[in-house]
Amino acid sequence: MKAKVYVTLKKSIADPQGTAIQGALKKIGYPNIEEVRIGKLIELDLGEVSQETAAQQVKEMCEKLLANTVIEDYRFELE
Amino acid sequence: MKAKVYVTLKKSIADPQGTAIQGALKKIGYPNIEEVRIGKLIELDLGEVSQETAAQQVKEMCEKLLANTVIEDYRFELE
Amino acid sequence: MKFGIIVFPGSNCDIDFYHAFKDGFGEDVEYIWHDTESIDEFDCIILPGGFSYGDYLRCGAVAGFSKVMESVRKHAEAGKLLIGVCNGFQILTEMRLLPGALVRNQNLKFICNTVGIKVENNDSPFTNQCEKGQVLNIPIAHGEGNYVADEETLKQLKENGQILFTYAENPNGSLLDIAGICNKKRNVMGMMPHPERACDVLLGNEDGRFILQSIITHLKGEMQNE
Amino acid sequence: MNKPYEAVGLTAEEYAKVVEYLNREPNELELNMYGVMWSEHCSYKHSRSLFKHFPTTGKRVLQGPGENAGIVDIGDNLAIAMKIESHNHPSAIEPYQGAATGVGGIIRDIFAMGARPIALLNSLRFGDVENSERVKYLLEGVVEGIAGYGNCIGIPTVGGEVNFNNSYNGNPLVNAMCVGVIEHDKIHRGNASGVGNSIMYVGAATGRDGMGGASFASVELSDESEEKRSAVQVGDPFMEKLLMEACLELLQTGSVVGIQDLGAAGLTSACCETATRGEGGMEIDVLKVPRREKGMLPVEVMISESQERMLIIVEKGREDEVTKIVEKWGLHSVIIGKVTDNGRLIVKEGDVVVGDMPAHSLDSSGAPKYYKDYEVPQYYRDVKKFTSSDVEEPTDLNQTIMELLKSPNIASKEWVYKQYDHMVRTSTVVKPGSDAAVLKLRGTKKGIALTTDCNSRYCYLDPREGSKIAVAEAARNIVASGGKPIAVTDGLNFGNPEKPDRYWQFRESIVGIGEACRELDTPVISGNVSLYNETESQAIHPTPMIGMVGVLDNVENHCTMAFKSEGDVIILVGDTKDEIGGSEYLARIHNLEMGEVPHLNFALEKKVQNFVLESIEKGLLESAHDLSEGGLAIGLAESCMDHGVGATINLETKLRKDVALFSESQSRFIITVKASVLEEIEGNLLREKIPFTRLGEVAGKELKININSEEVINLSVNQMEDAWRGALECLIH
Ligand SMILES: Nc1ncnc2c1ncn2[C@@H]1O[C@H](COP(=O)(O)OP(=O)(O)O)[C@@H](O)[C@H]1O
Ligand SMILES: [Mg+2]
Repeated sequence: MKAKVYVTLKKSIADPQGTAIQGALKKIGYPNIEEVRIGKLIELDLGEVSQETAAQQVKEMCEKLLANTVIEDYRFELE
Repeated sequence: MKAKVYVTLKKSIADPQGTAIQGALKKIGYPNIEEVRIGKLIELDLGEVSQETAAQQVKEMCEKLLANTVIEDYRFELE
Repeated sequence: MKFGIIVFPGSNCDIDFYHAFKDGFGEDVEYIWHDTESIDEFDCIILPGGFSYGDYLRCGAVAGFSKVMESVRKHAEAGKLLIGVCNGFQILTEMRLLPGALVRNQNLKFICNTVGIKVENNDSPFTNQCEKGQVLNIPIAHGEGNYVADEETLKQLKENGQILFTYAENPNGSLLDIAGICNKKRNVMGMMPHPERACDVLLGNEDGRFILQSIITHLKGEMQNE
Repeated sequence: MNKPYEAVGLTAEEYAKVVEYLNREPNELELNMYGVMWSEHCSYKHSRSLFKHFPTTGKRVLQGPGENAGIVDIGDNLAIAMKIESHNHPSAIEPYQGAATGVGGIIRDIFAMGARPIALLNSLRFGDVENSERVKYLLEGVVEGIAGYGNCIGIPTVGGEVNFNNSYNGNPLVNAMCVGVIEHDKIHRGNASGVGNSIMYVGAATGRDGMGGASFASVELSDESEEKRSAVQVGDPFMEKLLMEACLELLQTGSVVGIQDLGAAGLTSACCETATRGEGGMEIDVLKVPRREKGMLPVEVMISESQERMLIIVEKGREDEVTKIVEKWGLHSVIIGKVTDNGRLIVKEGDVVVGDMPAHSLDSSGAPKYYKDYEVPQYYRDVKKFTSSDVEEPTDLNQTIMELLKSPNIASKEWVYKQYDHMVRTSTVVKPGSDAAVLKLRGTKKGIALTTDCNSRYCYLDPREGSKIAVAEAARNIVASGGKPIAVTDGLNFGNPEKPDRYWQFRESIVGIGEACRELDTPVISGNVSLYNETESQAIHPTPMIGMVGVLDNVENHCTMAFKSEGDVIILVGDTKDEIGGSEYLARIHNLEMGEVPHLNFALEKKVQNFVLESIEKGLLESAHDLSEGGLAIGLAESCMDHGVGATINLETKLRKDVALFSESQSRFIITVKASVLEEIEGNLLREKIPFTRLGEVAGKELKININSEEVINLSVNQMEDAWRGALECLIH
């Protein structure tokens, strides 16, 4: 079972990385860009586990380690 | 138009961050994890542009700035 | 002989290089602001360390788009000397003026320390005052200095003698222990360690002088040949 | 309950005072502004009355407390600006960003004075790192945050301290210090004066982040704190670098009347403080303030603590000069208001006045001021019931030393400072790892020495004596490096001042610092107070961190702690007494936090410091190291390990062996000299009537210590070094 976890900064939290990249994109010729936010994509190979176990494990891992829930949100997909 | 860009390290390139997280996950009780790879998720708000322009712009941005194609692959979705 | 140091808004080793050349060797050196157009008067261009544009996405990724960098590319294509140290090395790989890429240190930490680097090839404008095999103690200070490249590139680097410096003890996971390389034409050099930090007796280390002296010697020789 | 003033952290009496100032009930915006400004963090309402104990003037002091940073003269038209600041509560919630923004804030304080920041230090306290995963997480995050910010902006982090004690389990301390250099005639202040001058805003856009951070710093931490997550601010070091360069360039133009960073309480504090200092008033329009988020209310704009913003008061008509420089650095500036002469802070939203207050009433000059009751806590008497005979002497003292070297408090902090770029700007002459850092000042022969110090165990056992020792120890570190101590910035970290025992600790500590600074002629030129550092179960040990600067007239004369060459003679300057109370030895080996703290005698302290400093200046010493945690044995081991050389020591003493080795008696240094100058040195010591002992010499690859002709210690330097250098990293991984 594989999982893709998407970790993004909470909306209320400033994202200087995103802002800086927006600035850079504007400079190289994309003035239309209105917002850029940077997040993480974490790909996990969970080995041989059931869909159910996987879902539960990934949720736990996100809460404990993969996302910093003080400032980040997460969601994930299993496949 | 919004875009989600996923930038991942090429398979041939070592991913120390992924390895470290795998180690940490094992330590906190997930010995089954076989692999972890860390990538970037870049969310762009492109403003009012056509699907076509958007697709072309995002591809260009990836090639020029968002990914380093020497070591990274990218893909994106528009919505 | 004139040295030019490119200053991006987030450069912070620009002054270190400036003083290394000026106070340490009495050379003629100037800062070049990143939106400058012409750099014809300079014999050697330095891309200093720092965080050129914040380095948020990837180190050195944005700097290549600065106005001055078109001229810098031409300068290099004309065979003149171009040196990137630390962030400068990252910029050179991002601009494809040097092969490979620099990724996060293996231990995922920023490392500031003085390390031994071995001179692998002393037949270059940057190492001619060193002995082959000589170990120089040079400071490093980087979070992303882990050199990677594909097999083919590594093979080429080796075959062409483009590997100038390797770490005596690999601090960051670099493939083949690579600390510094040059291009095939031997006029563009990138290295993660900071020779400009080791040019002052008061700071307790002058090993960097071997590298700066090499560059100066090379340029002097070129000028005599002209 | 649920009174509107309670929601912003004010009491009924304080609210009444607001009504008195306004002659009416405040509206919500005004109430919130008073709430943040009258928090402990901004108003120092519990601490101000105690500051009179500090000496704050002196012939070198160009700017004492009250501005963004203090400034001391070092001669040749040069001066040093410095300040320390806490970011404890933010770091407890989100260690990386909490620490990073702490660094960002203190840097702004320095360049707001017109000084170029040249060095950073950090003073850190954590709980039980050996057993708590949370503590490890905090430590890693904090160190990375400090590194992430300081490295990016290109200011070397040259020193600091890290200490561990269970009292910090729920409440870590993160204090950051910044030091800048400035020419006398370039000093700027946070003044808004000159009617009609423009108020300009430069830097990052304002978002909803850090709402009420100042009042958040002024309550005890509880589970509820997790809910105040919007208080998390995110640092942008690149933006700060741009802001710093732009401001420093701006200040050269002469168009700037005043400048102030937007720190705690954001625009509110910047406006009312500059207006009060300028003895005028100010009118600003919140609609002009650049925003990151849509739909922000005036109150949100006024109290937001978004990072990397500055307020600049510009001479009328010269705004374009400012705009041009700011744009060169890729930033934007906007005019958000103007200076008036009616003494009022008027907040408008477009044409509508939404707030109107006497500017000074918000500021600390108008805020309430409390003299709290204090009471000597029972523990203070109990802990003194200890003599060294209460503990047994260890049978294997080699093992004891090894154990101490691995103690997180004594172990090398290399794992920490290797993550900090401590060499950028190529001015770091003595790098982290010795007693104090030494920096050269380019273009002069001068150098400065920098350190932070505080033994909080002493400060717990005896807040007054412990605080004196903190100052004396800082000075000793400066002296050991060859610097003459000249000024102090203090970071006062304590528990809830509304509890009489905590207030007693706080008061005692301030009195102690005051006395020591007077004795050692190191005035307090700036500082920071962080109270309410406690959780439901526990207050932190009182932790008054002392940041100190010293000056070297010729930086080539600096000194380090490392033993240099075989045959150098080792001398102990000062006297070892039966003083293991409060020692690291007692805590680590016998698991006791008890006893009288070592006695500090200022007359001796000054004599010893003068002697060491003069000897270094004359070039007589090969090395110098002050003795602190772990006493003589650890001091010797530390001096051996740096260059990997050994020492052979012969000690004659009436003390018990463990006491002789690990006592933490004050006013002691170990120095090494060439045999050729031994006579001169010993002659000077005798003449000055300073107690000293010739201990032995630098030799071999082992540390050998004989006490009364019996060999009690024989350890290979390599073995010690492995244990000491690797211990911290080992703990974390
Ligand atoms: N957090 C830190 N940041 C930078 N340097 C540090 C830090 N903690 C300790 N150091 C450095 O490690 C060395 C030893 O520190 P410490 O044991 O506190 O010294 P001392 O006992 O002499 O005050 C000093 O050079 C100090 O600056
Ligand atoms: Mg010391």
